[in-house]
Amino acid sequence: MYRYILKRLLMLIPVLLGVAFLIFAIMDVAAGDPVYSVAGADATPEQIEALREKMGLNGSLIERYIRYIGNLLKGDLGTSYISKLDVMKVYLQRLPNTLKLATLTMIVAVGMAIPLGITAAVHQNSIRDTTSMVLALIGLSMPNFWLGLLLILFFSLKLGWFPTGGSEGFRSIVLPAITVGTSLAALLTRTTRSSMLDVLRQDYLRTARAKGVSERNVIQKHALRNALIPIITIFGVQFSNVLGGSVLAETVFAWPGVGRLVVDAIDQRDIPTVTGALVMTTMLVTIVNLLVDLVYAFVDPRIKAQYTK
Amino acid sequence: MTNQEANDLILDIKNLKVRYETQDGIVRAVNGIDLTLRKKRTLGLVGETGAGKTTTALAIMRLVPDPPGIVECDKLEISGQDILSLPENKLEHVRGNDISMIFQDPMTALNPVFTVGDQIAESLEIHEHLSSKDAKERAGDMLELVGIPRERANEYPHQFSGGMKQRVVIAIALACNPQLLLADEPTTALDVTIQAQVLELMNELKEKYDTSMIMITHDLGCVAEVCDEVAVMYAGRIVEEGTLEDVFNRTLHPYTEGLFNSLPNIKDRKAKLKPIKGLMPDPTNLPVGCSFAPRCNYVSDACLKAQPQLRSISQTHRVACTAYDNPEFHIERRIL
Amino acid sequence: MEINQTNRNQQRATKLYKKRSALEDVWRQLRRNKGAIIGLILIVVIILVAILSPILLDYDKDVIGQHIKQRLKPPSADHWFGTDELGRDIFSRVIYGARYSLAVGVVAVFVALAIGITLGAAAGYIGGKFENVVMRICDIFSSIPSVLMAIAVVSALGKSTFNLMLAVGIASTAPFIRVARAAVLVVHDEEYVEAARAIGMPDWKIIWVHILPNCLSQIIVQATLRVGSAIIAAAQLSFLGLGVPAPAPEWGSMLSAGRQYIRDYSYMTLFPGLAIMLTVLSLNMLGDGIRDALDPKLKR
Amino acid sequence: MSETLLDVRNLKKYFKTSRGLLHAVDDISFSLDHNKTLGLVGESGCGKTTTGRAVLRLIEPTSGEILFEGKDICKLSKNDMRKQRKDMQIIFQDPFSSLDPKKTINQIISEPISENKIIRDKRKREDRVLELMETVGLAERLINTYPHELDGGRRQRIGIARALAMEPKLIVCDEPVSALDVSIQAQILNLLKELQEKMGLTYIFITHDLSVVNHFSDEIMIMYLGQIVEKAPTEELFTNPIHPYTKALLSAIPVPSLLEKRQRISLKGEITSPINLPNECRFAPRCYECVDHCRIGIPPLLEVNPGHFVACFEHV
Repeated sequence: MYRYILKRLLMLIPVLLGVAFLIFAIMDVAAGDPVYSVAGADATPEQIEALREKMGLNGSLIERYIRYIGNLLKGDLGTSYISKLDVMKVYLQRLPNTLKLATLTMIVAVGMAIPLGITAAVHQNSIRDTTSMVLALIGLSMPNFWLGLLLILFFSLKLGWFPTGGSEGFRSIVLPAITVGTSLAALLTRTTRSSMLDVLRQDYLRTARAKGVSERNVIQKHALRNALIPIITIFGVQFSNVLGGSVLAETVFAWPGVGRLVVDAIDQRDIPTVTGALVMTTMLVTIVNLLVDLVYAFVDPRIKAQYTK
Repeated sequence: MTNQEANDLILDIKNLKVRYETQDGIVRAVNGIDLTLRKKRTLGLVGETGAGKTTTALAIMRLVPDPPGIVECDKLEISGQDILSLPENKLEHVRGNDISMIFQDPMTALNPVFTVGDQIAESLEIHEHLSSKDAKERAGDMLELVGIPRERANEYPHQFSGGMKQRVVIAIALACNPQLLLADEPTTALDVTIQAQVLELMNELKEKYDTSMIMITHDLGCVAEVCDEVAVMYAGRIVEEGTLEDVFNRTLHPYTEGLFNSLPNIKDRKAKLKPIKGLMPDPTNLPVGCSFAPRCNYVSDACLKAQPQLRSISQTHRVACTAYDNPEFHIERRIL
Repeated sequence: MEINQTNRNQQRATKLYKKRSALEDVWRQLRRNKGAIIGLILIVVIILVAILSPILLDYDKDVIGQHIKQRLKPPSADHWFGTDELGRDIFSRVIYGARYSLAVGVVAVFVALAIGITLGAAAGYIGGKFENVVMRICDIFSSIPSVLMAIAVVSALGKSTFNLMLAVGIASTAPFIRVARAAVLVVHDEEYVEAARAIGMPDWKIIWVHILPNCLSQIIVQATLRVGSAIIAAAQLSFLGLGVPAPAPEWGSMLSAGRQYIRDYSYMTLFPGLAIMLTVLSLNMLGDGIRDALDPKLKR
Repeated sequence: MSETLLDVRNLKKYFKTSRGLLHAVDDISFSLDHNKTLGLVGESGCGKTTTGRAVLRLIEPTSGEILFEGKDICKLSKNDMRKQRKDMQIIFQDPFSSLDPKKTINQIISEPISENKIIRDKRKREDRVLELMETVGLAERLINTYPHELDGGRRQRIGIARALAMEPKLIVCDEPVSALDVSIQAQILNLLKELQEKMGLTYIFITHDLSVVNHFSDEIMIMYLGQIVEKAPTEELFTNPIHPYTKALLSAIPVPSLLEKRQRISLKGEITSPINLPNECRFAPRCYECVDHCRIGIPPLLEVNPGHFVACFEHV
């Protein structure tokens, strides 16, 4: 097992390098040549060259990329064009807010979706099933930022229960979390239901019933553990989507997280900040994906056996 | 029937009917069958795909999925205990304890995420209220009984071959020493030599535990080896039943004859096979008369009009065929 | 039987016995599904509206023409959805906006589909190193959150409707690669593919004649559902100010504008959002319906 | 007429797996005359299916020669091989997965004809399809139905018609009846037999069911873990089996009759893994007659009676 984890960690390296290169290349196109805008209109060619060197913009794309990775390994993401602050510092300052939002969202979404999905599957075609499926469909079809606006409209402006934005206290996180979590909960409910329906058809449940296992245990013990396997596999992708969704929620609710950082930086064409934030976030996603894969291996002995061989 | 015989009665079914109400119509899987089975006896339930064999077994376990399955029955008793009127929680005490079932496909019959030891121990915990440690111990005993070293109790199903899995399934079924064992094509999915091993094992254990058994199969060879009595099913009805000798040596029903004639004769390799013509009837649209009439070589007008009832030919031998209205009638098959 | 024999010369057997196509089967299943039918009707109406809107409305006058005197009027008989901060009729703008959302959604998915199926099907059929490389690239793309990916692409290429389509398309390519590869892998092992090889059919033709038609249904379902998420993604970018440039009536940018007036003129945020939701909802209902109709396992 | 149609020499097929080399087919040689049937018998995992596929080059053999009418088909270019295929066809086990669900019966049966440009005219092609359908006993009205609308027996008939469409000389039948019900099984077996007589076909009949192969084949080849353990004319094999594995297989056949109670030889254990095999008789771990010298190497296939070959140290 340890060898497998080590192997997976090693396999992570080319993916991370690829991700970093992709983002770096895209942002390089986006940047154009920022030296002119920083140097001002009346700079001499010599001044511009000196500035280019100082900003680390000399050399080919590959050279700059290698330099960037070298700095990254030292924990240096460069300096913001606008605020002149250390990008890594700013990122780490914003990250806890985003993680707080993402974690709460995922916990609530999973806590709601799995019981709902199971009930819907067990009572297939009942009123409960239809209701949860219609709700899930609506949740899935609603753009999250619009949902955020509606939530502000009702719960902040009309009812005054929650603040319209900011990050003070628990009450300010509730609406952003619902905004990000609704589509996730909807998707998870649907996945749980279809996975459970699939498991409910399996022969081994018939074996369990023939053994005299009570219906409750057939569902909770025998079926659930098998149904969870495909749900875990989509978890990694969903974490990525939650981080994506929080970009919008953070904009709507002025939540000072990584998403806001990126959007503001793009507005200001602050390339080092955008590149740094994207690279770091993607690395986070990749590592979470690895963790999910490992959990997956522990839940499903068949996968575990493949790995330990 | 004497009192002694009545006490010996393990299974008593009267007029069992099962239908599945689906989008595409009502599938009439079982259409009024009676079955009785005495202690220590083994009944072979023979028929082809769609004859209603598995549904019959599921109905005995009260495991026909509802919806879409609807079960109607006049009487369903296991050792004199009425199973029909039992509520679900009482049924759980019967399943795995008084009646057990072995399923056709060992590849899918075991839960992939639990160890085989846990899966055997589970029924012991439920029915004999053993602690999990004692149950584990007994599960190990059961594994040894079916010829698997007890050390393998901590392994998962995917680590076992097909034959080994079927042994595990048998261990689960026999763990609580049931009075009646329903075996649904237990060897069909296995290789010939493994098939022989498993049949042998089942015969051995049946003797040892005085278990009565219903062996569901399409393989007449298997029946010859394991069963005392035989019931031949076609389109949800029993068309012929009797002792093993009755059905094999004094065959009465044209369908049974057709089954025998379809098999290659190992003694005479040049003999031409005489298959039954045509196909099984559509279970959503069964003919009014005898379901076998369209494929039967002896068909007459009377066969198309009414459903033939089972009639006794001897004390043990019964057949459902209108042709026997004529006392002269006999089928071609003769056993030397 | 005799009739058939005599008719042989006048009527070909293939004509004589009508074929019941697989499409008819799907349609029969679909018709039973209420949700799918509602979705289908809704999406047809929305598509018709999108096509007809330039005929019904004068773009310069009704859609982007400013009428400052009429600004910020709540819904009424004259302006069903009210007017915005520049006095433009929100109803007309929402109607016209369907063009943008549908176009972006469809084109983006088409981009993703074209790249995804080619790469995915090739990876599944060829296997080996090629498959490995494609799947690793796929890993790289899917570890970047798709909203961030689209943001990066738009900021690199500049704000325009076309770049928006491209950005959303690129960001949703990876799932198509996976779906196409998985579908091909399943079909690849089927015996009828082997049978086709046994009669001497070349590989490219096997993919075209046997493998793709059998994966098609799954791909259609994916595409339908993905158009919905592409529409949402496009609206998100526009909301962030990275999508279709003003003054075009894109639903996302209308919401972005309405946001500043949310306290007093909430109808401005209500209707464009409702339009997005209805469009996506109808696509999802249709996609679900097609999936259920194609998947015999879910049949009761 | 007894000229050799197929001559297989030292055929090997190894698969690379993560745990080592899998010896699916390990150095087998046999030949087959025109209009004869060779039964290929063994348990799952013995390599019989791989042999069938390799003979048709649907799987590329690792090494060996496959002489079809004296020509080594392994040496043919991809293009020439495609042309060669019309002489050698296959019927599959699973009548469900072997037919493309999106194609009508007409399309399925006419595909080999149009693909190999045998009949170019569409009308004539359709007549040929109808003719083939009649040959295999499919009603004309089914011409535009899809496979899923039909039962297993009829589907298997379509598979047979497809194989016959190019008038092949050799057909590999890979367990063609094991997925079917007994009464339908007999229908298909009779059909295959009739076709052989009528069209002079040569069959390789792959099965696990000895009673079927007894009825059907002229010669039987028993395989175990990728190798031939015994090969003999059918009569000879059934009356005078020599290899312990053959004896066990024969005794394990369930016979639907009460007239004879046979002594059953029961084998211990199960087929061992075909990966990283030790250099000993492959059957030794399960053999009830195994002695020390069975472990010294792989026994060669030797002729004990005319036409009767056995690979066993003890009995040769």
